[in-house]
This record gives sequence, C-alpha cells and structure tokens, in this order.
Amino acid sequence: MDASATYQVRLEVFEGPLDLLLFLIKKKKIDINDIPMATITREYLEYLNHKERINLDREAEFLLIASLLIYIKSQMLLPRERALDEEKDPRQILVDQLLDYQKIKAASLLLRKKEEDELQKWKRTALPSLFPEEETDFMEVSLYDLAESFFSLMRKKEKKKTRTIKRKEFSLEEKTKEIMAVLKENSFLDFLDYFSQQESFEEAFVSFFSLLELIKSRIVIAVQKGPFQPIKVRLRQEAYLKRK
Amino acid sequence: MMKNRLKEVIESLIFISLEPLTLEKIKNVLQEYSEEEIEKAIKELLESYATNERGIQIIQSAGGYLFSTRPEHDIWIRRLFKLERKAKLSSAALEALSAIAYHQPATLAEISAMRGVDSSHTLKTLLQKKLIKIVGRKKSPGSPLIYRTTDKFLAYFGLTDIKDLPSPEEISKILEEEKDLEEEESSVH
Amino acid sequence: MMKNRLKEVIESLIFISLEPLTLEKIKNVLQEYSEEEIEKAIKELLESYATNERGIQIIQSAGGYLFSTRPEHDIWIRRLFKLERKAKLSSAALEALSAIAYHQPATLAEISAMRGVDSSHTLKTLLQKKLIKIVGRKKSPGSPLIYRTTDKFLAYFGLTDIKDLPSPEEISKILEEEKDLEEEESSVH
Repeated sequence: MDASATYQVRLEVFEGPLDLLLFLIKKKKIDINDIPMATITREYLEYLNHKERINLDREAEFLLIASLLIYIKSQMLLPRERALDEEKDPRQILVDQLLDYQKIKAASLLLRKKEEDELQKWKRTALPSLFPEEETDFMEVSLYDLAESFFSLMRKKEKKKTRTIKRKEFSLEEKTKEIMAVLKENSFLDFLDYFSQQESFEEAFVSFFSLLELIKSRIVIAVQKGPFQPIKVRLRQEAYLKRK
Repeated sequence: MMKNRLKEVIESLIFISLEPLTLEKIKNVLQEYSEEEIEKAIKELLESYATNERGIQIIQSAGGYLFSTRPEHDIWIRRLFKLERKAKLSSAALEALSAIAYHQPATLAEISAMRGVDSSHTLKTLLQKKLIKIVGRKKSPGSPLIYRTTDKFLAYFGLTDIKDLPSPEEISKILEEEKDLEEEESSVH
Repeated sequence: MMKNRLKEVIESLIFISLEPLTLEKIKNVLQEYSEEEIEKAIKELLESYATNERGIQIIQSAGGYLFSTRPEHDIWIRRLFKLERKAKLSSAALEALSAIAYHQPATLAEISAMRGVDSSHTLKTLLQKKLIKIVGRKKSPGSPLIYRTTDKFLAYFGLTDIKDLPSPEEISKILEEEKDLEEEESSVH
C-alpha cells in the first residue's frame, strides 16, 4: 500500500492520544527513549489543529496529553539548580506509559489474529433442547449480572408506578459560572472529584463541556503531575490577574 | 476442491445445522458441484460413520441428515446435564437472589412483591444451593421467615463483604448509558 | 465396557455439551472409570480426529473440549445460514481487553490510564458481551470495582488457559517486526 494512503487511513482510527503520539514518534523515526519534546509537542498540536472534526467526547483526552507534553517541555526548558540527571527526567513518565501502551497495542494485534481464526470456526451453541425449557434456562452469572438483574427489577417497578420525575436542566452558562466560582474560592479543582459530585450523567456532561470551553478559551488550564495522578484544573495566571 | 474435501464440507454443514439438513439445501449451498458429486460424497460420508466406531452418528430424519448421539449413551448424557444444571443459576433464581442481596433481610412476601411473581419455589432452590439462609422470623403478622445471603453467596460472586456489591449508582450509570446509546441509535436509523 | 467404548462415550459427551467440556466434568460423569483410563481414551479420541480427514474437529478452549467446524469451511456455513462474516470486536474493545488480560485484576482508572482514554463505555460493552466480569473491589481510596477476563474471553480467542496469552517474547517479536518494516519502507522512499 502507498505510504501516504496508510497515513490518511490511520488519521481516522487513533484509539486515543497515546496512539497518536506513538504514530508521530514512529513517523519521525524517533527512539521512544529519546523524544525531542519540542518537535513532538509541535507535531501533536498541529495535528489537533488540523483535524477538522474532533470527536468532542475525546477532545479532553487529547488536550490532557497536550498539556502533559507542554508541561514536560517547559520543565525541560526551565533553568535548573540541580543537574537533570539528579532528578527524574520528566519525560520518563511519558516514555514508560508509551512503552506499556505499545505492548498493549502489540498484544491486541496478536489477539486480533486469534479472533479472526476463531470467528471462522462454528460451534453448536444452540442445540435443540432435550429438556423442557424451564430446566435448560441456566446460565453462568457474574456480579455484574446480579447487580444488573436487581436494577432491571427496580426499573420495571419504577415504570409500573408511572411516576415521572422531571429532569433538572443544566445550561452551559450556569455550569461555567459554577466552575469559575469554585476556582476563585479554591486555587484548583480536582477533575475527578468534581465529576463524581455531579448528580446525573446529564449534569456531568454539561460540566464537562463547560470545562472544555474554559480550556479552549484559555481561561483555565488542566494539569496532571503524571499518568495515574489526579488531574487538577486551575485558572491561568493571566486570567487570574485580570479578574483580580 | 478434491472429492474428500467435498465430503468434509458436507460433514460440517450437517454438524452445524440445527434441523435435519435436506439434500436440497446441501445442493443449494454447493452450487458449484454436480448432483452426482454431492450424492456420492454423502454416500461416502454415511459409510465412514457406519463403519467406524464412533460416539456420534448421522441419522436421516424428517427428510434430512442430522448428527445425533447413540441411544446407548443416553445414560451418560443425562448425567452430564444433571451435573451442569446443578452448577448454574436460572434467570429466575438470579432475579430472586439479587432482590435478597440488595434488600436483606427479606421475607418471601417481600421478594415475591419485588419480582411480581410468587417466589417460593425459587427460594427453595436457592436454599438448596446454600446461596441464601433462613435467619429467623419477622415480628409481624404471620411471623414470616426472613432470608439472608450466605458466605457461599459471597464466594460465588467473589466478594469479601456484602458491602462490596456494586452500588445502585455504579450500575444505574451503566444502564443509563446503555439507554442513551439506544436512543441515539434509533434516532439515526 | 471396552476401552474404545469409553472413547465413544466421551466423544458423545463433548458433542452434546454446549460449552467446552472440562476434564473434571468428564471424570465426574464417568466416575466408574479410573483417571488413567479416561485420559488415555481422550488422547486416543483427539488423535483419531487429528489423523482422519474430517469436516469437524475437537478443539481445546477455555479449559475444555469442544467440537467445531474447520476455519476453511466458514464460507460454506455462512452460505447455508445466509450470514455475513461474524462481527469482530472494535479496536477499542480489543485494546481494553488486552490491557485487562495482562494486568488483571484491573480497575477502570487503571485501564483508562494505560490507554490514555476513558474506557467506561468500552468496559460496559465488554461486560455485556461477558468477555470481562466484575470480581470485587480494590482496597484503595474509593474502593473501585475490579475486573477480570472470563472463560468466555478464553473461548472467544481460542485459548485454553490465561497462560496461553501471547507471551512477552511474542509481543516483542511483533514490535521488532514493525520496526524492521518501517526501516524497509524508509529505505525505499
């Protein structure tokens, strides 16, 4: 296949920001252990800029890695009192994550081959029943099945009562104000904590978009010390000063 | 395709078919082959099952070919099915079990009310499987028996404590998402 | 019962079982026979299927034995049932599955961190397909639910045991191959 064609195809199928990063690194033929942060951060941001239609659901994830890249880049640019090798290289966290991710990708490639083989084998999973229906209706269940069964039961009951609770509506504007209020009160907002406080999926969704808007308009910044670390949102310095 | 390959294809078609597979259907699938080729391959296939000593056989039934076990193995097959039934839960049992798990201690009347079905038979099964136990009587008219899940229940579901059951929030989130997705899909089509 | 009879009984048990039939279950059904007799009969049965040219085969899957058709007959079987190719898992689902398979038990947060993508929706799909299951909670702040792959996962990928997952060596081989391929490409352009 033509190399440019593969490039085109792959642009649409990144499984996430790490996938995109790996692709950019491979394209540049860079050793993962020695990433030139300036180049790769620029490439990454260029990709985000050029992509005409970003899947909103996933934009935050791409932005989070972008902020991590910028963070690492800035850490490396800062003058240091101690030599770099005395501290942990800020790139190492990213490198470790990329190496682990690369293994997962490779494993899923191998599983895909097995899947293809298996899907061509046919099994008699639905033999005509030898016993009355009631007796053969047996299954292996997990905790999820148990819980799901209970909540389906509850939902059936809810429907019977035909009680309708009007959903509270949330506007982007309101949520944006709320987030700004929290940020002015405290210096930062814990991303996950904040979302877990949302009462409904809908409310969390609106909050999410408000936050995205704030990040896009450069009023707030989302930072993370490294993978597995809590994501914190805080006001940008200039916006903070202006508001003061 | 070589001749014995054709025989193998027909074998796999009969194997996978849940109903007796008619000659007509076989010919339909194998359009590329002449009727003679197909009939010859079937004959060879049947002969190979008749001469070899095998636990399964191809029988002709209702105008088609079908795999079946041999009648003399019936006793073993019944044993196997009994064994498998023992190890598993029915969907009714699962439903009653979930009602007890989340609402314990619970009485028969309460469980039946939650499910909208009389659950006495199901509770008996759960008691036999030792997934629930009787822990006393409720101080209310009729003093009904009250039930709780057992340690075996915890072990079955890999829990260390009953508090570790997935919470309403966790599961309803999963179920809600599912609903949203369905709505999205139906609006597209 | 003669020795080859035992082989035939086991053949019929595997045939009639809807799921991979484990050695343990076979032994349970055939209590009257010694473990040696049973294991020998199974070995003979597998050999007879491996050496004869047949349209069906016995595969080892999720710790048990199961009849299946041969992959090369897929096209004919789909013709019989008028079916398209069976749907594959999405790449996202496959990626999350391998993350779980190699790091189990794992929490949603761990899986999401490994992939750099929120994986709650993907996990839901995998739960519904019963390729993963909730096995309890992690003893850490927030007590998140922990997930493991299921026996259905093993069966889906034709694995007998979780130990049969592609090894670290196989994985690094794939990564090496990819590297070589890129170098080749770059030398061409």
